[in-house]
Amino acid sequence: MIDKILLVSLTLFVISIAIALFRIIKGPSMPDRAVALDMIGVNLISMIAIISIVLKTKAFLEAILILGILAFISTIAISRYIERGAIIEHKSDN
Amino acid sequence: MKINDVILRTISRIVVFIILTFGVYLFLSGHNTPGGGFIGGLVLASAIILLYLSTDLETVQKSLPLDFKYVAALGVFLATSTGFGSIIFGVPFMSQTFAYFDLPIFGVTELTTVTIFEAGVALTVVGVLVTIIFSISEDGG
Amino acid sequence: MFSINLVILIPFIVAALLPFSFRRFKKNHLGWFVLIVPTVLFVLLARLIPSVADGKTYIHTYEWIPTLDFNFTTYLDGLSMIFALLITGVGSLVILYSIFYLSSKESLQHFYCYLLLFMGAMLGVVFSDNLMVLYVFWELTSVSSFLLIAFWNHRQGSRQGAQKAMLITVSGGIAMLVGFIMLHTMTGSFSIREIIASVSEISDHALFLPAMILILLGAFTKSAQFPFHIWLPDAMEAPTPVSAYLHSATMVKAGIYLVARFTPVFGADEVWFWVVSIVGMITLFWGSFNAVRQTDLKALLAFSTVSQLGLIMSLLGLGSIALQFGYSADSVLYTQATFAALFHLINHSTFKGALFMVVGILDHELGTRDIRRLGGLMALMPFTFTVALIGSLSMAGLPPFNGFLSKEMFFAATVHIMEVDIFSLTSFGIIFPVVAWIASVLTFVYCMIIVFKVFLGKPQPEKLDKPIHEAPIGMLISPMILGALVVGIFFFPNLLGQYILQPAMGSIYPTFGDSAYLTPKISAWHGVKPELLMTIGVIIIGALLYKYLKLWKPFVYGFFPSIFTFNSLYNNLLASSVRNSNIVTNRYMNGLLRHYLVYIFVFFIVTVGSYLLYSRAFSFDISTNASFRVYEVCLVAIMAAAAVSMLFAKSRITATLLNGVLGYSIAIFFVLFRAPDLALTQLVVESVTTALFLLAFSHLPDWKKENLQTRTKLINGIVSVAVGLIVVLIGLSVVDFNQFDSISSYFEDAYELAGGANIVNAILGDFRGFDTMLEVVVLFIAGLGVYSMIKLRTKKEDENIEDQ
Amino acid sequence: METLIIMLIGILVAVATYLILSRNIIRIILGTAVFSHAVHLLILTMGGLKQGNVPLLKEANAPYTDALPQALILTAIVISFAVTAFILVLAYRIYQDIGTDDLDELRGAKDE
Amino acid sequence: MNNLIVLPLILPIMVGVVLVFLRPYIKLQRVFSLLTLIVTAGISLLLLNIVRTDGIIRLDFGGWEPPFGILFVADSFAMLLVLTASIVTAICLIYAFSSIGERHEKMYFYPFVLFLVAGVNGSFLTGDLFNLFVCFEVMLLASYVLVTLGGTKRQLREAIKYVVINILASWFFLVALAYLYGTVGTLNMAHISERVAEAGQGPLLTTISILFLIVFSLKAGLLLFFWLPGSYSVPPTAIAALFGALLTKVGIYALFRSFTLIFYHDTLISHTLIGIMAAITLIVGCMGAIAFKDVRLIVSYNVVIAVGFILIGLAVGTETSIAGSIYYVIHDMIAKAMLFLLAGTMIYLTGKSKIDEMSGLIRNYPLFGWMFFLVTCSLAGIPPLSGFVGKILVGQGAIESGSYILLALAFLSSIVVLYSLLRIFLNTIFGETIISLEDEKPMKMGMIIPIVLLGIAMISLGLGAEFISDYVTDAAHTLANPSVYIDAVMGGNK
Amino acid sequence: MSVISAFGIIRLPDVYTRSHAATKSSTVAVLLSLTGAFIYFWVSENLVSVRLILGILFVFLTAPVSGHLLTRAAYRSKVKLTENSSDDALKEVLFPEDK
Repeated sequence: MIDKILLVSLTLFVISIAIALFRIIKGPSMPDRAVALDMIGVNLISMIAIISIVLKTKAFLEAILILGILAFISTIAISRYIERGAIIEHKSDN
Repeated sequence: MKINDVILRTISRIVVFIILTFGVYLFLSGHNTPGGGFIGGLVLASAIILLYLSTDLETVQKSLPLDFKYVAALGVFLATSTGFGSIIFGVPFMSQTFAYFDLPIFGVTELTTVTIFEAGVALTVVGVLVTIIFSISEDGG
Repeated sequence: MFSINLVILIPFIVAALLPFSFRRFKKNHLGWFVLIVPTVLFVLLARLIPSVADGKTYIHTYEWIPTLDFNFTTYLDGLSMIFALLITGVGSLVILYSIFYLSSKESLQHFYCYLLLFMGAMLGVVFSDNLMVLYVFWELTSVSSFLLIAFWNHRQGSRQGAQKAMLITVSGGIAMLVGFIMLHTMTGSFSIREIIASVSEISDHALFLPAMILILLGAFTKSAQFPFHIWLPDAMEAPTPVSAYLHSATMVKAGIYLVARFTPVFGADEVWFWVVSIVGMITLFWGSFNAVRQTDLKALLAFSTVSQLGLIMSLLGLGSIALQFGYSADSVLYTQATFAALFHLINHSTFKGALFMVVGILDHELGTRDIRRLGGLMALMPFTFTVALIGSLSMAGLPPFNGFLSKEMFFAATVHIMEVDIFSLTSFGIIFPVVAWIASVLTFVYCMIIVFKVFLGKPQPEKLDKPIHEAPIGMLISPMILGALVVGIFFFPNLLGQYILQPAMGSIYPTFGDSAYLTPKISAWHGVKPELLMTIGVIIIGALLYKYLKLWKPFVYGFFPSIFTFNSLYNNLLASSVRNSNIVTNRYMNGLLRHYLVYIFVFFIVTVGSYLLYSRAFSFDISTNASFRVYEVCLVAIMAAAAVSMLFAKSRITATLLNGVLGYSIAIFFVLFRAPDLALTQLVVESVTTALFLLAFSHLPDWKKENLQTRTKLINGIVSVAVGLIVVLIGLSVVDFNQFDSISSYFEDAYELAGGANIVNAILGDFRGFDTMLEVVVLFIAGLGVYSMIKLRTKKEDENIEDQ
Repeated sequence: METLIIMLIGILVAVATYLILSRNIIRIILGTAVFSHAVHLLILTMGGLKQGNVPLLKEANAPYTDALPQALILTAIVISFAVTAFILVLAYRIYQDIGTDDLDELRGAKDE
Repeated sequence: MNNLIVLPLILPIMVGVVLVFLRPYIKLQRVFSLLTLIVTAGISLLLLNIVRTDGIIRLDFGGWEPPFGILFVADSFAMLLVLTASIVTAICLIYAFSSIGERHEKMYFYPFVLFLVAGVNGSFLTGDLFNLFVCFEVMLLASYVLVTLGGTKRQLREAIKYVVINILASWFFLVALAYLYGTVGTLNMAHISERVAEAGQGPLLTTISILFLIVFSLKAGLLLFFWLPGSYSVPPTAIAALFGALLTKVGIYALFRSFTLIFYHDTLISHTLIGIMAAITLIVGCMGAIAFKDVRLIVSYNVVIAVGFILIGLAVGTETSIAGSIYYVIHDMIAKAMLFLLAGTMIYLTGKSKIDEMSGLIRNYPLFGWMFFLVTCSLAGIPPLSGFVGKILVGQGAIESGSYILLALAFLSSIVVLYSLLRIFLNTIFGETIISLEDEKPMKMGMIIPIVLLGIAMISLGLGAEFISDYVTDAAHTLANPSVYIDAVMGGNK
Repeated sequence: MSVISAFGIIRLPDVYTRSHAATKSSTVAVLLSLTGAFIYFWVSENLVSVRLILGILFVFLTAPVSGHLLTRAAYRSKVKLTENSSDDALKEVLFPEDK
């Protein structure tokens, strides 16, 4: 039972990633894509969580945390880029 | 055009410390669970990058007055010299040793020369990553 | 004990000292100092003549590279003695001559250094028993002659001539080297003596013929045989002492030496006989034919040298037929051709040396060598004229000069050869005396040109830049000595025959027993025989032809416009190869990275793909695969979609993000495939890479739409699909190939071995820690490299020189 | 599963090849990046998929999956990262100094 | 076990890292880097002699026995190359002292050179296929940096091509490696060889071997040399000389190693292919060498020719021809370094790079001119200079095995080499001088000394071929009999 | 517990149509599934995973921030790129800017 549910949920996550991917490809605007990427990252976190349940291992818990961190950092980076063109800036620019 | 980054900065301050802790944890636990010097280094580096992102170049430079090239060089030096050490002891190059110690607080702890090696790796990764990013952004200014 | 090796080395040693010590001598004394070397050597060698004449040989070996059987073995026998005497003897005279010829303003230390180098190399060639050492010296003669010819290297002509000589002789040398190596493969030895001893075993070998041809190529190029003779006239750009030395007595004779030396090895073969004699004959004719048309005296002499060398060569070829018959009373008759060759060799050195020196005197004193500007010098330069007359008449084959003797023997040999009934000589043999006779007629004509046009007739001082006057006595000494020899040999030929030629014959025909039988008595008069009639014919027809030169010369030579000469062939070959190479190379090395990559991919597709199909290496079995789930298929589909859509991404950010998606999805696969460390690393690295891309983007332009032609797109598409396909095919086959277990089960004891529970990390940190260490180094280099690439910029002024 | 992944690798390689054959530097760099992804997957696949547990001795029981390819990939990832970083900066410098990101304009002066 | 083996790799790396800290002290950097290379050369000489007396030695890193750990294997072939590489690099460094300029020196020029050497030495020594990849990368990254160091437009332009092609080659390397691991499940070269022998080199393994052939050919410049002429002609002279001497040799080494140790069973396909590739390389290289007037390009194409020549020794595949190739590799490293230094100096002295724009240098710089003549003769294989022994042995091997076409091409190529270099020599060194006394740049001692040193090395290598012939014979023997190597690696711990 | 997580996930696809909402809902999904995993390990292996708690905390902390940043970025970039076809939700953001 649980296995089935996990499987279904995994599939659903994959589908949502696919939709997000469609958004990235299609656009139409840059923020759309960024949002979609962010979403993919977040979906991946869930997927890893579920997979580690499936595989019955704790080995991937670090990955979850890292993915969380990175999703955050890359989202910031991308938004910075969209916003300002450069992702790290000098004080003097301001 | 000044962009108000208060939210970001506030949250970064907390997050950076989480990341740093996590990085150190990854680095230390690498021998038995996923992690290790390389990933640890990467995570540490990303913490620093987050600092750069949330503030600006000069601020970080002020708070972290390090030349990261030297950090990287130090890392490489550490990594190679653990190998080199074994030459002095007359065992094959890169021989690693390990021993278990029963330390009061941590329980049975393993101390290995690999840790030094991994520390070297981590330092290099941090140093190189920051150097690269720093050079590009500094130049682009 | 006296060692021949030393004889070879002395010139080299002195040559090496010269550049350092020349300042100690007052400039003009340098030549005197150098003169000691060949003279001493000559005397040393001459002292050995009697013992060599008794059939004694001297062998000395110094080890050079014994592992490879390259040993510095010298071998002094009759044959090498002749050449060594010529080299040192003529060498002394030439140096003596050059002391007066070259002004002390020239860089004499260089000149003498090259000359000694050359002399040493020549001695090395004739004394070496080891083929490789012989080759060493052989190439050294090419190099040193290159330097000598290019001595006046500020002249365009000198450089061209030197280049031509070097290219042709070195090419020949390389061919010869291959021949030597083949000989070594056949016999297992580099020693000429040993090869000669084992000749019976190799004559059926498949390599025998190629080796012979290749060695002959070497000999022919060096001896300026047709069609390789073209370098010799151009080499006349050298200072005259050099021409006198190189082109009368030494360098060009190296080829002759080689042919003579190898006659015992190859001589019994039909091909050898035909090739050597026919090439010699053609050269003989072609050289004399061209000599007549020359107006530059030196060029005339050059072609005459070519012609005379052809003569000697063909004689050697004719003489080799004796080996067909083995030793018998009949065959001795044929060895006379060889004898004549050796005899003429010496004679040629004497009279040609003299003639070159005479031309040098003219050039030096009058400033020109153009026949059309000279004339009537007889009265004004009596000594020069005498020497020239002796030389020319000897060359023309008139008594009482030594040329007459050898020319007679030459005619005799060609007549004898007609009577041999092997090699279908009965039907073709007639060509030898005919060609020989025609060539001799032409030889007679150009000899007359030298004598009459230059020295007789009206003086033409108005065409000269300098007043006509006799040369200083020092300059005349050498040619006069040679002239005296020309006459002397005519009167006492048998002295030469007995002491010098006879032992040499013994070396050429080692199987023929006592060499005394091989040595005929040379006499000026031996009754009215065909050869005498031929000589008389030569004189009569030659005289007639000379008289009516103006009538037939333009007519005959008009048939041969210079376009069709080998010379222009050579020039065109070089020029067109340069041009075509340029076109071809520029065509494919066009600086377009895409093209290079296409070449590489296509090569990959062609080799790997075709082999894959040809060998049926492809095998495929799905049953061994691990199972898969629906969501995994979906993931694969997502990745594929992401990848493909990267191709059509409108903006770089989209593409980069898609790349990020790819990276993240791969991380998921790593998770699925139970690789936690990988997943972690992949995630972080992917993010950092994406960040880097974004960082760099802020400094890069947004990308333009690629305006590729459909054809380009098509090619790209086909190439990429093919590459992908091949990777898939091999991959599937590899998965199906399940023969071995991986070594990694060993690492499962990681905790005991390395104290780590994380196998991957134990491998990284310990089992394969070395990789990790280097990987860190790689990373470090990249970081440092990025830093210095950004920081270090060229200043504008540096750019100018580099970037033109 | 292996077959599936190898197909995927094939697609990735084809895409990478196509990208590398472009004129734009960024596309080329992306191409190399995609290529590196494909290679990493390939190494993993060649080591065998899903044939054991996570290679962590304390957390799982034998049999373990082949750990060696994982270690190799880790090294390869780092190297590919280093290389990508370097070439990106190179592209950036080229644009700064020569002012183009189009390789057709980087042919170089022909000799003669 | 002998920890000395690792020193040729680790010493340059460690010193290189230390030099990063010594950035402002250029003098110190010079001394250190030169000293390192001299020490490395000394160590390799020592090792070479140990190998001769004791046979192949190996060092298992961390004490992990093969095939599990990584190991360095020192056989004569590897040590000879390491020795030559160290010496040549040291000499190029001396040249760099006076030519490279302070700005480069401050930008970590010396560390990069040391890393390059480390990568090269590592590639020669390693006995592990993946480690070979890593060593390649160390070398390549250092070379990427060195190509771009200075950042002139031409450098950047050619660097991108160089880098992209080499990255591609690296990924192909990994692809091939993955396949090989998938089939034989091991990475140690000797172990791979054992397993390949066990399985019989079937079609699949041969396919993989062709993949390796392509990969190493890309590095060696065998047929797929498109990156070579451009990238060799742009960097500063000392760097170009290093490249000319070292980079392709690593690929050549890898080709030799892999096709004599691992894939030696089915020689029909692979060696024929190598032969064809070598032949085409020779032809194309020859055309390139005479096609251009730019000295740097002529010289670069000469590298291509040499690669073709050396690989003919492998294609022929007899012990003699391999010995010849080894001689020739050593000779080529020295001669190419010298040639590049000469070409660079020529450009430095005249400020021009086309041969018809220069003339008469011998009047201004006689020693320089003679050195050029020396290298011309040596490369054309004129005895008794260094090129000659190798040439003869390769020819001998080709004759023994009846590969006459290769033989002909190999020997014809040396005529083209001679022609291409004579063209330079006659046009630039000989002839009327174009530099007046006032304009004459003084020849720096630091430039001419390394050239002369290389010249001396070249002469002594030719005359004293006997001194290395033991080593070369031993190296060729090991290559021709893979079991020697395998036994040394797999047969217990020494 | 897995039902809860599944519930969170099923919600996702149909919520996607509005781009900004995506962040919020997916965050919820993540939190739910992480909690699910946490509970799973707690129940099955009796292990309180610090890392998972940390992860939950982290996502909880950062998701709003990143959402905020993205929205603002969208806002700002829209200001710069005026003529861009976009859907309704974005048009609201497009009012005249002070610049």
